[in-house]
Amino acid sequence: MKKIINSPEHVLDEMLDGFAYANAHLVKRVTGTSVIARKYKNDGQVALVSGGGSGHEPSHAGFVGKGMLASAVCGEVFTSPTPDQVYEGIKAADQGGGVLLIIKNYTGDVMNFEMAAELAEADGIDVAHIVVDDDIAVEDSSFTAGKRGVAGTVIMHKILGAAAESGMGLQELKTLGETLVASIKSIGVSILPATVPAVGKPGFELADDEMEYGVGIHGEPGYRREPLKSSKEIAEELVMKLKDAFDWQEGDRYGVLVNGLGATPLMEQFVFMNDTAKLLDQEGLDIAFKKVGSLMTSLDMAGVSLTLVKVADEKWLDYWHMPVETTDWA
Amino acid sequence: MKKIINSPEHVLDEMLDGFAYANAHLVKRVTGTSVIARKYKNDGQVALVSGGGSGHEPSHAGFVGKGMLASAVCGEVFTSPTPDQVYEGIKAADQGGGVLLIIKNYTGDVMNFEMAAELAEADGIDVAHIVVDDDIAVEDSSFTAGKRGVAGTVIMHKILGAAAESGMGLQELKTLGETLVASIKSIGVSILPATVPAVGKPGFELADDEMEYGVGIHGEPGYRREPLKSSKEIAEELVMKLKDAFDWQEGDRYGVLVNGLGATPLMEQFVFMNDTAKLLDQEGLDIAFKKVGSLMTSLDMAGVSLTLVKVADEKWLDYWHMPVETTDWA
Amino acid sequence: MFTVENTIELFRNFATKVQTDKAWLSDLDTPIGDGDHGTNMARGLTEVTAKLDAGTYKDPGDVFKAAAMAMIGKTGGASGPLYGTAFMEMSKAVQANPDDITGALEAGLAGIQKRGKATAGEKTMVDVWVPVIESVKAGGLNAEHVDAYVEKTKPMKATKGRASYLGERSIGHLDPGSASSGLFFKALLEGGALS
Amino acid sequence: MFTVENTIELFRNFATKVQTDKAWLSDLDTPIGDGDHGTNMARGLTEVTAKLDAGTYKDPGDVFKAAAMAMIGKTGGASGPLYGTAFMEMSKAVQANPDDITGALEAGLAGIQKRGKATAGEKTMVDVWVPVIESVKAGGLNAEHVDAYVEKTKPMKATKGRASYLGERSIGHLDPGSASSGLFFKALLEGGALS
Ligand SMILES: Nc1ncnc2c1ncn2[C@@H]1O[C@H](COP(=O)(O)OP(=O)(O)O)[C@@H](O)[C@H]1O
Ligand SMILES: Nc1ncnc2c1ncn2[C@@H]1O[C@H](COP(=O)(O)OP(=O)(O)O)[C@@H](O)[C@H]1O
Ligand SMILES: [Mg+2]
Ligand SMILES: [Mg+2]
Ligand SMILES: [Mg+2]
Ligand SMILES: [Mg+2]
Repeated sequence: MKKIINSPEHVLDEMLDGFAYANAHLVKRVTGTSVIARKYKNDGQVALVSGGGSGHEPSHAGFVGKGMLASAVCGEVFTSPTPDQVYEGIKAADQGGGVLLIIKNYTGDVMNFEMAAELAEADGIDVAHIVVDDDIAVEDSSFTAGKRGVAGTVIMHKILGAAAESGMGLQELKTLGETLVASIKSIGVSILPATVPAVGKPGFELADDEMEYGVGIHGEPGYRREPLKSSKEIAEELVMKLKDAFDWQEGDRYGVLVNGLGATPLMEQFVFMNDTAKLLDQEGLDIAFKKVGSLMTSLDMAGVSLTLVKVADEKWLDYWHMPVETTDWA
Repeated sequence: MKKIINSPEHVLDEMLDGFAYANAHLVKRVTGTSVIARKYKNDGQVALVSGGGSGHEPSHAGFVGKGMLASAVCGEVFTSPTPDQVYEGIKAADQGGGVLLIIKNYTGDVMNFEMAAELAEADGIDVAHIVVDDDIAVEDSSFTAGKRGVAGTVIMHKILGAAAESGMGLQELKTLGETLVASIKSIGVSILPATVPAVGKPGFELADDEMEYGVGIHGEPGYRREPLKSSKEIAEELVMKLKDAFDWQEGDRYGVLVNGLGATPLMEQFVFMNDTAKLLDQEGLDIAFKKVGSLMTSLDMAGVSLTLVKVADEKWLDYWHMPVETTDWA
Repeated sequence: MFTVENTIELFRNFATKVQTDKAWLSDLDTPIGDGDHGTNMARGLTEVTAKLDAGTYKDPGDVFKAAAMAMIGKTGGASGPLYGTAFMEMSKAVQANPDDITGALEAGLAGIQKRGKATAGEKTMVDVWVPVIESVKAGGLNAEHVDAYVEKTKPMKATKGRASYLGERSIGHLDPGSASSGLFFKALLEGGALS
Repeated sequence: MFTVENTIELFRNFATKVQTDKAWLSDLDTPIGDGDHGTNMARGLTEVTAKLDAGTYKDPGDVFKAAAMAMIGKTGGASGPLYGTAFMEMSKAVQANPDDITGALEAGLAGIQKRGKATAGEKTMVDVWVPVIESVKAGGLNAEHVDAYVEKTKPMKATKGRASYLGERSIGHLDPGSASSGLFFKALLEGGALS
């Protein structure tokens, strides 16, 4: 394992200290916790809290700040944070307007966040939650824990963050969040696996010429292995999967996010964006907003994911474009 | 070589198209060139132009926009752009107030940018230039081509960009730029080499447990190889090199940039920031601004670089904090 | 019956076993999960041990409660809330009646199922808790049984938890949470509570 | 003397050689540079060939000028401006006097030195141009000379260009730009200009 760290046990703590130090103008680490909270307050408004296992940086702490999250709760690497930590995150975030939890759909995350919500409600804080399950690599059936939450979560942070900043109430935000979740679908491809520091070896193996479609952001196995394909061919596979899932019509309006999984340079992400753009154009879709970057990563995994949002409401575009003050949303 | 591309020959072209597509709200690709120019104009003010070989994304195109660069000229991977391209970049950038070129100190870059400056001056455009040579890994002597330009270049973009946006004139900007260059020093460490698409294999080799201090952003060899060290030990080495170079006193005021070299996750960059922060604190330095991120990368190289800026003028801090509208400066 | 001593012993023994088999538990979690089950459980049980070292306990229910809080507070992942809820429910049951081991175990299982909504056959720790309770009821749980129940998760297809993402490909692997539950029940067997 | 035909032939031959040895040139550039010299030169000379295919030329100076513009416009890196400037200066010299090969080569070298500020012994292409010109003056350049001059850059320590960053460690490697200049002079030898 080649990593610039001191010891696997201290990675989380040291990362959080380093993050809080570097971004002290915007955020603080809540003492004794693994919570990053913004310094900005918008009194009386709903506060958004997200988080989950670490290793997905800049998610979620990089999106803490005015116009996005009020706090991020950072678990151990690839491991959901515990209820007491989430509870601390909720308390740090609360501005008196209630708190909306944005949870990625993993058994552990859902259980830990829900337990925290119970604690916070017992404290008199209004808490609602949304479970993001945008990864269409896994079937959503009674035979699975449901679809996983991946890069689409960042879009939730941006749009809901802007809506909350603009004064939308908790129930309305939850409803908007549910509509959004239903409108966001993602799918990824991995060409190199990630290594969890505490494990010390890659989470799965891929031959030198192999890639795998549908791998999850914790290295969960995908749906097909193949010899490494060109960017164009990968874009075709992913766009066609999304087409099946959305069943779109010519002229439909979408937003698009190309997300790097950690070790994939921006150069490749832009090449992939270019191939994807051509396909979306061929499909006759109207692309209302676009974003490229390593936003929901998986440590040092190489690969990309593609997220599309079916834009159901003009207002979403305003929320998308509203300026923010965070450390990682440009 | 495992990359999400189509063919090495088309990487530059496709990357630029993908970049321009994704960021069409801020920038455009000048037709038929490898120039990314901002849409925003600040009439009569100085325009900044930078660039160089590609493979350092988000440098430099990601910093094109209001408050930073007016255009970026993107050469082939790790290869300086040609004079005609730089000339196109100058023309696209010019707002009538003259153009300042920010050149990283490589023989090829300096020659190509200077030839372009001559072409532009023949056209009646006022052109000045600054050569950035912040990499202290190489001695600056009559026996070298001089120190290399690395991550400190991004600090130049930010501070000079804000100064230009605020209306500073060309000569004054050049003077400020020269003072800045003399105040910025960087040094890096690589733990995994980069692979240039057209070459297809890593630019150098490192054993599974090896790292190398002082490697350049094109894989230029560094000054020492060692078994992989901890983040703390690496921070000690780099901070001590910088201490020697700056010869600082307790209480001196600095800005700090921890830069990821491409494949290194933010998690490791923050751990490294944390170790560096402790050392800078022990040295009694007053750290006025901080930044962490993969800003000046070297394709899929893993490693980090550390840049310090001795703050000579309070005004620099205002320039540092001035908001920008670019695709990659958050 | 549960006593303060045998309950403390139960958790210390469980902690030792998890520490010893930490790498094995994470390895089991690698092909069908995310490779952290050993790390998670070890982190949780280190905290349990620390709590036991620091506190004094007057009844076995308090020991279960301390273990529950430690597991909830430090484990993370899916296993933290599941074991935490199990021990919390067991704490209540033991407080009510320290003699009724079966009742306590049933309360623990109910907690797991309330939290995780899994039923038997979904390739989760439930698939060890259910037959273990049956054997205890029948008066004859032994280590071979425990191993056999853990082993029985191998041919199952996961339909809950992270392993469910693999569908058919989850078949042929032991369930990590079942394996750690197996360690818990062996610790229980080795203590005096069941005899 | 330079004629339109032998100058076109010179550049076509140079282009073929670079194409053939592209990987070798990049390999030379890997230990002491950034591994792109072959790619750079090939890109530049592909453009030179395209220009020659497309245009018609009435004097050899125009051929040199077209080659110069193509090299400057497409090569990039350090070698682009250096070869570009060399060919541009040669174009002027040849325009003035197509018979004076030595004068043209000296003009080319002067261009390289104006642009790159290197003198002999700094492990750059200058170390091939200088002795080649001496041999031409002495009336006896041949392929073995060219190879020998390229070879002589091996023990040199680089003090210009990217290789200078290696200091002592640049010793023991051929200079890539000298190698490509070697190909140029071999193409010159194989054409008729020198005879
Ligand atoms: N819904 C559930 N009900 C019961 N047990 C479950 C459920 N989901 C997961 N588990 C158990 O949790 C174990 C995984 O725990 P762990 O690896 O620590 O958490 P995570 O999956 O969050 O990484 C599985 O092996 C399984 O036994
Ligand atoms: N200052 C200089 N003067 C003359 N030749 C130089 C100088 N700097 C570099 N060169 C030549 O250029 C060659 C490298 O060219 P190339 O690899 O294409 O450019 P880059 O170094 O920009 O990647 C070197 O091998 C050397 O012969
Ligand atoms: Mg986990
Ligand atoms: Mg180069
Ligand atoms: Mg797990
Ligand atoms: Mg080179």
